[in-house]
Amino acid sequence: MQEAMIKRAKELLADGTVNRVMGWKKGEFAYDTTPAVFETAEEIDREFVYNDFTQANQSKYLIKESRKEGKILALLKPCDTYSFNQLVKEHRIIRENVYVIGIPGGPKIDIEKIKAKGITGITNVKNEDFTLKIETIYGVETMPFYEAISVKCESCKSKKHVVYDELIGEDGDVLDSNRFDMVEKLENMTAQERYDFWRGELSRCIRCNACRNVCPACTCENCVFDNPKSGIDQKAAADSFEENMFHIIRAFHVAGRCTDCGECSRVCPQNIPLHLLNRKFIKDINCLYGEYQAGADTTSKAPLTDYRTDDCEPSVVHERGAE
Amino acid sequence: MQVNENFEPVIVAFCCNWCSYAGADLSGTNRLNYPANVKIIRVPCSCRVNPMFILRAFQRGADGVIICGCHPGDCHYTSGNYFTRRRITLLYSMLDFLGIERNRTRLEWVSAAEGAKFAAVMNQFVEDVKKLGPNRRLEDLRCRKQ
Amino acid sequence: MQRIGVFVCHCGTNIAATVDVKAVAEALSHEPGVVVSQDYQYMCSESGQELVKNAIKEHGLTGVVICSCSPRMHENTFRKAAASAGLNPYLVEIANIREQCSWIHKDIASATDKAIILGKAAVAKVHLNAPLTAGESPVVKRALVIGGGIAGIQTALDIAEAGFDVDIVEKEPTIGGKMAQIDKTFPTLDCAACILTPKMVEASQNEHITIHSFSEVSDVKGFVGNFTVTIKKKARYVDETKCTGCGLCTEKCPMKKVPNEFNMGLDNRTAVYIPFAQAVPKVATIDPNYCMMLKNGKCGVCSKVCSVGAIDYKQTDKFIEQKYGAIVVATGFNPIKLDKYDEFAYSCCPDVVTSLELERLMNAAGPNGGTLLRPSDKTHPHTIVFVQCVGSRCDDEKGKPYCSKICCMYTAKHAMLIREKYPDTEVYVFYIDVRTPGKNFDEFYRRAVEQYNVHYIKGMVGKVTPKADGKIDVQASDLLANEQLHINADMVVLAAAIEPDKTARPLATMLTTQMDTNDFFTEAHPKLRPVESATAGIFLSGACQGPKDIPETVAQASAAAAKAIGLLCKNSITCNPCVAHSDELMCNGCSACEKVCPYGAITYQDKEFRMPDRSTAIRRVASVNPAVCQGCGACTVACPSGAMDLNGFSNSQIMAEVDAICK
Amino acid sequence: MNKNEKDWIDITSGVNVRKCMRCGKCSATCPSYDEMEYHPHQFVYMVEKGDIEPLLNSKSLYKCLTCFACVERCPRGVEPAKVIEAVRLTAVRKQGNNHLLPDQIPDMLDDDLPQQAIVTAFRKYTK
Repeated sequence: MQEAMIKRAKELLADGTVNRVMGWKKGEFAYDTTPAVFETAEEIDREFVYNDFTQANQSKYLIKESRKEGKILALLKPCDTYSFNQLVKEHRIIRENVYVIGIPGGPKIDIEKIKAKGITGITNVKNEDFTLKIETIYGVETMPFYEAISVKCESCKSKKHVVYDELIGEDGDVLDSNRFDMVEKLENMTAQERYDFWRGELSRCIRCNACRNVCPACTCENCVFDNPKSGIDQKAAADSFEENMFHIIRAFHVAGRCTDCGECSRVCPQNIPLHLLNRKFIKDINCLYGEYQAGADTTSKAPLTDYRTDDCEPSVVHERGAE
Repeated sequence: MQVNENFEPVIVAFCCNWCSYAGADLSGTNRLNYPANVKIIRVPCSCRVNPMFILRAFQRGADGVIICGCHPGDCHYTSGNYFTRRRITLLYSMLDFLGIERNRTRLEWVSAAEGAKFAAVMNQFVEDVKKLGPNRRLEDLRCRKQ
Repeated sequence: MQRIGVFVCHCGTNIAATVDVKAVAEALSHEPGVVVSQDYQYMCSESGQELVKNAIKEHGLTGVVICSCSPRMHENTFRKAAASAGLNPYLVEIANIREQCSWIHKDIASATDKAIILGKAAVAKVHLNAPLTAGESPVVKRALVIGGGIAGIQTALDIAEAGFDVDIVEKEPTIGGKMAQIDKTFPTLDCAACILTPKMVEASQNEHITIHSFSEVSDVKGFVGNFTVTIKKKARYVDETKCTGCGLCTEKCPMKKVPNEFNMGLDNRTAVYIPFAQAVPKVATIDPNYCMMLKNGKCGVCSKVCSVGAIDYKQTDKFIEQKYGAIVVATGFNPIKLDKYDEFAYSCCPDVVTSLELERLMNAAGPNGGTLLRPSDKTHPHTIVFVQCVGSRCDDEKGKPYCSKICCMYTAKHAMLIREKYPDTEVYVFYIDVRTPGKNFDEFYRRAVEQYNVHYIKGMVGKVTPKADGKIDVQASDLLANEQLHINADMVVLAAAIEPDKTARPLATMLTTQMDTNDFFTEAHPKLRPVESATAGIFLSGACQGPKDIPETVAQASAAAAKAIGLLCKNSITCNPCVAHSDELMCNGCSACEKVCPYGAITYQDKEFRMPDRSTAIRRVASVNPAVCQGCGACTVACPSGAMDLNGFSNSQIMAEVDAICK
Repeated sequence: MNKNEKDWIDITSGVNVRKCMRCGKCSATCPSYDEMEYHPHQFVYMVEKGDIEPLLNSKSLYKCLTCFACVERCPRGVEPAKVIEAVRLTAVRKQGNNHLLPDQIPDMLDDDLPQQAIVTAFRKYTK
């Protein structure tokens, strides 16, 4: 797959369709991959990588890249195409300046899940018929592939590319995912249990802003939390309120726009399941206002900028589930 | 939980200028009592109420926040309260999801002619919040009153 | 540094009786930035305003807080006072310590505490107030009157008289409304048609008036001075410009069994029809529910007999769009349906009629040519019973809670006319109260009793039972004699409650005006602004605002016209400066604000910006048209970056209020 | 005027007699009107005034068929039949605890007697 991508990328560079390629770059170790922009075929040959660890959503980088001179090639996994579309819809990405190739997606694996098995000194990981051969400085270890699947891929919502100029590999379908199971489980707890759960999670927040910075929906020129004039600016979460405040407002600001790409939870150094907050909004929107998938298209009205005269009253949220 | 008989909650009420604020005025004109805990902030339309304001109120020591607007279909700005309804429904649902007590938040439609309803709503809301006691789950310790 | 003045009003004892105003002034004097804090008997009085003005000049105030009644009462008064003393009027804030404090609380200590907190919130807000300058927006010199009854006609005539163009939109094929159906008017007993039809003709001939009959308002956009209204001209299948109103088609139409709504269904009309002889415009209309040509393409008689070729079976609904500066609502009323009152046997007995039906039965142009006959067997009735308050003054589900106001008088009129014309007929009126507050009204009612010997009986009718012999048994109580009566009547006339026309509710939604629970339009102030709605530029005329008789309706119609003329006279009106504005440096150009704006006030443009790293970037940013924005603030919440804010109700101002209240 | 009795009737009937606007439709519709000394509207009015003694002593109490025509027709939702029933209850209770006893019932039973009548008999009929 990686070879096919490199081949096509070089062709497009050569025929002048694009002047840059957005992809992933090798890091020090095989599991260490970073989104990167390549300008020459040589760079691509040297550093381009696409493997089980290339999880990062590339869409957000295209906001800036699509505003530069010339066209850029973007290689988008199915989940990335939703984010891409959403950003096109919000006039953040200039569609004409991006050549999109849809590429097959995950499931990707998460190095943290391997490390969690107590495996250290990892130098390389190979997937051999859904068994991971983990090369370490101490020798080779193995573990089943499925045990290392990243959280965001575990509940994959779609294998379908919602936007592309061409495809490498096959297009898939929207999946029936189990992504709302955990939200539902929380909804069925008592208020005190929910409160305790979230205190336990959110109290670990160190306000590193990684969730915000990686989020393809958080693309404000100036975030309200960085703006002294907003009245809610804060650099560090000083107490429990600010931990809550930051995550409530952040989730609210992306409500109806979040494509559920799962990047927020992936990058959280404290492993806070932030995607549950976003999924709660998505679930509410789906049940109260009709199924809506942000990024599925570029024309539909977003749920929070739309209404129906017979929408439910807020009391419904107080009447359902556990107190 | 220990119930403090003398607990006087701080209630912030956001009222839209055209219906609910006028409804509040009418309940005053008709001398319909409701507790002094309720302090009203006038906004042009219920859709002006930013979730940030609600959280800010809880942060600074409010024990309950209520938003009042024109009845759906009667908005002075045609559609403002429809947006309010969606936004506030989702926000309240999120607060509930985080385990914040349900009865601390409310949205009510009160027209300019419903002075009696305004007073009744406020009486009920204050009573509900009193039962819950002080806001502890969404407070900012630095702002806690002595 | 801010220099803020606080002025606490006693409002006589309205505030001072439950709020310790001195303590409020004292407490607020210690708030940051407050340099003067005073209390006064009546702050809104000339001398109270003088006090404020002097303080502004003397202390060089940069902000003023008035603790007084609702800003809905006197915000403008104090803004004007501030402006006259050289302070920007938008640097004034009102703390509502009367309607929202002294009037609702009894305990002086807690009311005073609350008043102080409300004052503090206002001080905190005024710290952040910015001087605002109101823009201007032009006024379209044309008015729209919705409804072509006597209210709408009078309003249109008065506006036209002042030299402004005015359009009447009437949903029926002719203007005239309910008054056209009425036979005589109280308390003078002059003929309704004789006084109405000249006005109808005048309206049709006035060069400033355009009548859109058989039309409805389908959409309203815009705001005071600049409404854009879409009018749906329903297909009448007759070319209005060609039809001469000769009536030949109505004579020849073979479909003659259509219930005639003008005569309350008491006789029939043809499928192509002119509602009545004096209709304006006098143009035929084809009823598509009955016309055989339109239903199954077989007939076409009217088209053949029409000498001017006015019949057009292919006509469709047309939509016209027009701009107006002012809109007057005159949608009128209807009697309620009486089906649910089984005790009065209205649905099962043809000789039990409503008062409006009686008008038609007695009218010379009515089904019996003016002779009062029983609808069932066309015989002369010898005993007629009138029942008052049918569906009026009722508890929740049983009917309307209000008094319909006109029934007492028209019943006296009916009783009198019947006794005058048919002295052999006994007339009984069962009443709960006889309400006659109006010039010459009580005299009129007394004449019915004293001169015409109408039997007024205090008590309600309990049951009306049609009997096999065609008579009607009316069982009622006579509360004064304390006995139950049985009257062997020939006819029963029910004074049905009146209710607003059904089209009023959707119209109110389009106009963004408010209605009460009975669907009557709510006036801006029940005493001081009775003909204006709370929405600027929308005025109320006639029974759409509450039950009214003809003279009252005409008076209100002229008053509404005067208000509309006052608006149309202006070349421009001052806009509300409390509008949204976007901070371009923060705007993402995401279009969220544009999507929630009900006025389409937000547009986007690509602008070049110098970025912090000295590069330039072209960014899409929102800008708000202040003349179009009405200041609802929907955009400010839709905007995730906080680039959009609202003058006068900014994020920081509201949060300052929140902080002050929660402190 | 006996204030306690009036309050008692207000409570047991659940009727707000002040809602009456004196239209007399209850009496106009009453099938037992001619049998009564005091008519439905008078019951409402006299209870409102607290003039209850004459009602307690009047046979009119037992002429009300509880047909509820007055309740159905009253435009103000006053429910005169409930007022009459409350006055009747007051009268019954004043008669002391001399109601029928359960063991007296079997002798009186016949097959046509509805169950409800038996139950009602416990509180309505005295020895």
